[in-house]
Amino acid sequence: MICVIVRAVPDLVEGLEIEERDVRPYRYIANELDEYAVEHAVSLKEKYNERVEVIGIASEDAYDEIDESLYMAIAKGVDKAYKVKIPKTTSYKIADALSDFLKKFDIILTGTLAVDEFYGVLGATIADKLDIPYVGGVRSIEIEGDSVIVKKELGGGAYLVLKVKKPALFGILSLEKPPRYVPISKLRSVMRSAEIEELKVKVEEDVLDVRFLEPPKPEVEFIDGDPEEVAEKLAEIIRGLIS
Amino acid sequence: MVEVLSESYQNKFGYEGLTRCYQCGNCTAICPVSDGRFPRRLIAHLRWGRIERFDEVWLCLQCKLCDEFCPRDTNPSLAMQTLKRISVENGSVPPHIGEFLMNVYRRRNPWGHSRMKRGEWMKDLNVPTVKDCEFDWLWFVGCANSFDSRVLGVTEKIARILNELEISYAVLGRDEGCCGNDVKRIGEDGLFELLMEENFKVFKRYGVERIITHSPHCYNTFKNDYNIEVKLFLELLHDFINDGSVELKHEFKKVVTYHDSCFLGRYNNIYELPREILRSVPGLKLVEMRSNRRTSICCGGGAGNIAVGYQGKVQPSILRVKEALDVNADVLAVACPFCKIMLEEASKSVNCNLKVLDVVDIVYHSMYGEGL
Amino acid sequence: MRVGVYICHCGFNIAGFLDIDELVRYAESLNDVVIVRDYRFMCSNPGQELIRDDIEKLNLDRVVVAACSPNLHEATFRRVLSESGLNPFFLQIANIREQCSWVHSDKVKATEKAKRIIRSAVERVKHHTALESKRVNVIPRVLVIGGGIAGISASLLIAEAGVEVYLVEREPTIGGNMAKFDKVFPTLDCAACILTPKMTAVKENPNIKLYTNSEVVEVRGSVGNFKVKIRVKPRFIDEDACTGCMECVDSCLYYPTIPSKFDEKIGFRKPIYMPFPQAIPNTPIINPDECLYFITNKCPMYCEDVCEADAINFEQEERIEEVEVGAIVIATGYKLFDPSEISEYGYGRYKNVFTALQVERMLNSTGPTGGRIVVNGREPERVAIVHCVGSRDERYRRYCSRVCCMYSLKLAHLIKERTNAEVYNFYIDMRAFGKGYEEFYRSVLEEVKVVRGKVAEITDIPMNDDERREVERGRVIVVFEDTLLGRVERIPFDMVILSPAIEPSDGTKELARILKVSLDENGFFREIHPKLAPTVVAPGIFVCGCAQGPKDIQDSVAQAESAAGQALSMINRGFVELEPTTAYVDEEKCSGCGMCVPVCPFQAIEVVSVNGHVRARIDESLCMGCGVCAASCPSRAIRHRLFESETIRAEILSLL
Amino acid sequence: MILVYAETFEGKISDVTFELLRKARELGDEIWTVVIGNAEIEGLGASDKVIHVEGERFNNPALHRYVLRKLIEKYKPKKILIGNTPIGIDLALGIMPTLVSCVDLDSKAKVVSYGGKVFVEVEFEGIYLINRGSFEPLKVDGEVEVEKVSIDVDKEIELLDVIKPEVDVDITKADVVVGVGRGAQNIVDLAEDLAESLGGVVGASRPLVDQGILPPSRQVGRSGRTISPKLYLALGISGAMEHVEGVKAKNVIAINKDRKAPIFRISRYGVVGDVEEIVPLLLERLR
Repeated sequence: MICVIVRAVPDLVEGLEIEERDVRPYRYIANELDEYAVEHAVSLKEKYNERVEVIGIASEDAYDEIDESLYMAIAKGVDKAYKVKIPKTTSYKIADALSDFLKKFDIILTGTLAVDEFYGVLGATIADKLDIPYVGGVRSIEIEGDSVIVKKELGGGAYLVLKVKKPALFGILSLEKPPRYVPISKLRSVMRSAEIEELKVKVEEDVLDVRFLEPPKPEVEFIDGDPEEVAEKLAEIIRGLIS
Repeated sequence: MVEVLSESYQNKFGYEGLTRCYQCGNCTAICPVSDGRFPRRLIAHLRWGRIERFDEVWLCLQCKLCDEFCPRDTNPSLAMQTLKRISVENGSVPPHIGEFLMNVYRRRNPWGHSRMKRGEWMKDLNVPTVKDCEFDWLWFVGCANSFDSRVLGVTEKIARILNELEISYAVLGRDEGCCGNDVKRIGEDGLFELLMEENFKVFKRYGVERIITHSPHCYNTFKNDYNIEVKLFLELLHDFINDGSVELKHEFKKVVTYHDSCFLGRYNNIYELPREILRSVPGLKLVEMRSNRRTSICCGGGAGNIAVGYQGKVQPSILRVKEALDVNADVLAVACPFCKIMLEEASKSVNCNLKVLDVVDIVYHSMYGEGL
Repeated sequence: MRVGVYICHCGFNIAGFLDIDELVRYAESLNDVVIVRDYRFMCSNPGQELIRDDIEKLNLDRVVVAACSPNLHEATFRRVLSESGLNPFFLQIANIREQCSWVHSDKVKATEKAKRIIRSAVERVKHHTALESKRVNVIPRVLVIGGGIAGISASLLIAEAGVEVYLVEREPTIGGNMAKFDKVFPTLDCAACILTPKMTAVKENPNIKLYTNSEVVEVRGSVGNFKVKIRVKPRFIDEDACTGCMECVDSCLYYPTIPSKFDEKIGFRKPIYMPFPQAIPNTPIINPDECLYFITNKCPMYCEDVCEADAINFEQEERIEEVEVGAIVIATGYKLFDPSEISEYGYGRYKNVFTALQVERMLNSTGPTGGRIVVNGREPERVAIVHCVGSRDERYRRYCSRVCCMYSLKLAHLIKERTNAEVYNFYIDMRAFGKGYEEFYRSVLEEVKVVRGKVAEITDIPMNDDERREVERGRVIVVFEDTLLGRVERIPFDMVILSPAIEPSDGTKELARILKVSLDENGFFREIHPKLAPTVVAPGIFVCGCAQGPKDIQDSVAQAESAAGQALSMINRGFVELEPTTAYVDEEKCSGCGMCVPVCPFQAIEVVSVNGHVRARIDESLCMGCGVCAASCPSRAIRHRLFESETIRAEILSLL
Repeated sequence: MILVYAETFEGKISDVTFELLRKARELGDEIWTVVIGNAEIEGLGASDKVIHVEGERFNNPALHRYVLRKLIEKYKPKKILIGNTPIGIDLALGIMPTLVSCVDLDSKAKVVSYGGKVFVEVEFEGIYLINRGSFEPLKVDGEVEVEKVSIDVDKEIELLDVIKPEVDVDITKADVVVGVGRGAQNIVDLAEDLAESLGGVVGASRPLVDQGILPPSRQVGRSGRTISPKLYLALGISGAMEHVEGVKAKNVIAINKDRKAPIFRISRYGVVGDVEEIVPLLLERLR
């Protein structure tokens, strides 16, 4: 049985308001890598006839907005969707709270990282909590008996091929082919008929002492002079940047 | 792999032209992006209910040129739309189309820009919004005109002209959605309905009864799918030029050729309006390209291809630019933001001095002697 | 009243769908019905015998046959009644086939409908009164309109039977389009060699009165008795005096710069001209719109000077001749669809795009090029022949023009014969259906390239620069998909020949109006029955050749002779029987208002004085029973036999 | 004590390790560098001690997190510095807090988050996953004490294969990309030379690909590839949105005739001038 963890994260396209102690998103959206994980899970279902469940994690503000993504997952073929409301907290507390629920799955997938995640890595943390193997940066998954064969990206076009004994948790980084498209009519009919079960789990609050800042805006620095001079300066800069 | 369509599929999608097709190949021969047998063979397959290569259908730009040449009223473009609908229903759309659809679904524009930023273009322009005034006309700006840097200039000029003419209008700003024209051409009817419902809700909320728009894409769907009163900005401009409210004072001494947008031309039979406007610009010499009016070729931006550019081997935009060069035009005039985006890009690719301008750019120049 | 109802199974056509037993039971329950019978084929002899027996034994005085459309067997059953001593008009046909069993999908509902149809027929027939048919004598002369191969064939056959023929031709010569051809398929006979003897025979036959340069302008009357007005336009040369020496044409100072219609505008002529050397009548003609004498009045008139026969007569005027005939044969032929309508084919824009007829003229030894194929002064190296130009095309002409495949192949063969060109034929479907056609097609396949695919575009603009070099100097590029290979190609040609659709000749609509006959959806004359009466348009009016629809020469001739035969048959019998179902005037009620006069399409009504009162009078020999007058009469004074108000009322009430 | 994780690939220590050592040195504490698996221990002179966990089995980077966990339990370091790389990311642990996308750590750690839209300052002690390029590398040759440690890991993760990058140019993985646009279409050869001298590859804007000057695999942008090199040298590219969206380079240097060209908006350095003039001169100097 496979479980996918989908987190609601700030929709970065729509922008954020940065306050010193808080970041206020205008909208939430499912973490893109988590959606990739759904895609992998559905492929596994199609290929190996595995049951797939998905659990959505969302804060109070995003609690309704996560629904769409869960319905989308159902429309893609996921068998069952749950969701959990979480307070302001960290990956560690979430992992504590969910480990009980996740025990029964033998493959757990989630995005390698979430866009707003900087304190802890949820997948890795849960794996450690459950004491099962963890591999992040995964691009492809195959099931072979009681093991799973994954391809892990190393960057630069290099990959590791790993054989991992189930149960295990994988952080997904990419897809081999683009995600399937869910026709909106199908999505809407799923929204009318399917149900999302609310999971009653107590997640502890955990507030970090952090300051949020605007990133510095790089200003372009024009290099002036005659071509010879420009070339000279440029060469120097380039050497500096690539060394 | 042959996919067999059940009869119910064919019935469900209600495409009736098939039995008329006698496989003459006119559609294929005239299609600027055909690979040699598209779309004729697909129609033959569709007729049998067995499709060999479904993905071929995404070559189609829904430009309707084949319909114009079809001797049997088969409407191949409608057949392609039907096949696309089947593909969408099966969830098998090519990545670039999937991206387009998801962008429209999530962000209500083809490029996935922030919905919040839809009104950003009007920052310093004194454009009234539906929330702060009474208005006769809703100016539906459209996605391209709201977001794409290559046509934002046109949007600004339209705003200035509307203001100067004291038209009672307003825009929706952040509340504006996507009209869904190209979503419909792709065959994503579910999404189209969603957009239409949403737009109607917004129109109702602000008491919108009549729409002006510059984009032929919006114009087409409002007119033919929404059945709401809609006027092209160019129609307005044409009227004002005729009654003297708009004075075209400044000469534009250029050889101009006009590129017909599919959605103005073949979809709505508007061929002469932009030409008449251009002819009224002093100094301007209008010449016609080899394919013009009903036989005009597409810019390659229709049916969802505007988001990432046309993915076929043949770029119709480049063919079009070459046609314009063949008649020694200085300026390729367009009346559609999509055409402008695609053709400007193509003129860069061909590496020529052909300037791609919107009719609005030219009129604005002739009114104020600036803006080019 | 004693009504017999006869329900026909028509094999499975009716019985396979309607519940016959139910219908029988129902009919039996109707008032005044004394007998109901059903039978497999009521129109067969045993079926007819059933009715005859019953009339005799059961003393029936009204009969209802529930079967097919009255168009098919009303006459049959009327004869049955009349043979049994009953007035034939005591019959009513209940159409439960075309109007019921063939057109519905719900058997139960259809049976219910059939019941109503039968009931209304029964109610109606009870109101029928006895009517007597009238006879009209047939004038033993025939009008043939159109002097092409069809008109010529019809005229000759009739004239040879000793019957007088008026042959009216709009052009200055007879011969029609066939006279323009070089050779004909599939035999490759020389067209002139087989046509001109017939043309001469027309000229020489004393029974044929030939009107060329003339038009039919009015036709009154009806079958057996038509009064026809013919406008004879002046030729300005006396046909009887002229010897056909052509001195006048040679002497005319005008240069031959006027595009010749006969040469399809690729040849040129003077204002005085003979369309072609073997023209009949063999007399030149002067076009007053072009002749200097008429335009400026300052012409030295060399033509008059050189004419030894003194045939030139500038004083000739248009005249109207009236003739009376018993039958009319329409043979007005066809013209070619104008391919310049299809702008993407560039006809009229490109000098090397021609129509098939233009090429016929080029190939003809009497044509403008003396039989040589030349384009821009050179023999073409590559020639395209495009089939189906405008034919089978929803945008232009929907129908198949039937002869294009064959004449296109013929042209391909002739071009191969005369030049070294490479010839391509572009077709959609190759239709070689006639006797000897397939063999001809096969032989042509050996010499030309045949491509399946409709030409999409003909252009002189090359796709890219490489092509531009190749096609320079006056070539045009044909764009098409070879649908058998699934490949789009662009081939440059020196000459493109379009094979345009055949369409009704100019003035067909006007003639139909004059004759009060109808045209089909494509503008050709509509025959009474496409299978069983293909040459009959209306009583006494026959059609043949391409006026009825596109066809080749052999079919045109066959049809012409069929039309001639029909006309002769009528004349031979000497009379026609008229339907008594005409309109008549109740003089008591008529106010003489005259409303009915203009509405009658047959000019059968006039207002006359009867005993000092103004009254409408209907000439029943002219009345075709259309009923328009009855409907228009404000005082309901005009009534219609068999369609009396009471009859119709009874029929309608029984349906409600 | 600060633990620095030395990332290795095929027995060689990766560059990012030396960047971490620079920072570790600055922090002034004792530095232990951990090398796991068979590797050539080289250039680690900046550390006080090298812990080398040997074993054929540990050539599998996927097991390193379990080794590291045991080392933490054993040595209890205050800080652990790890490169934020595809291998490093797996080393985030449940037993010790991890800070991801860290770019600096002094009194407070600085983190780039929210897709680069927000900087976060946090007081932190634990595992730092530090972005590449945050610090100058510090590679010191010389003797260093190596302590071999043997550790047992019970997790069953088996390395089946290592797939090496294909020879074909992959612009998404290159550290340096020289982008050519319409303004540079006549000097594509020079751009190739320039890229070669910088150890990079040539990418292109859409018009050049459309013209067939370069294959589609080289296209940068929305309809092409997204690249994230250290340096993107944009030659004659105006910077249409289509293109710019595919550029996630850390540093962009643009050469363009038009001072208003949008490419300068994402550039760190800009040159207003003719590429055909400047590129040959630049190439001379870089060779």
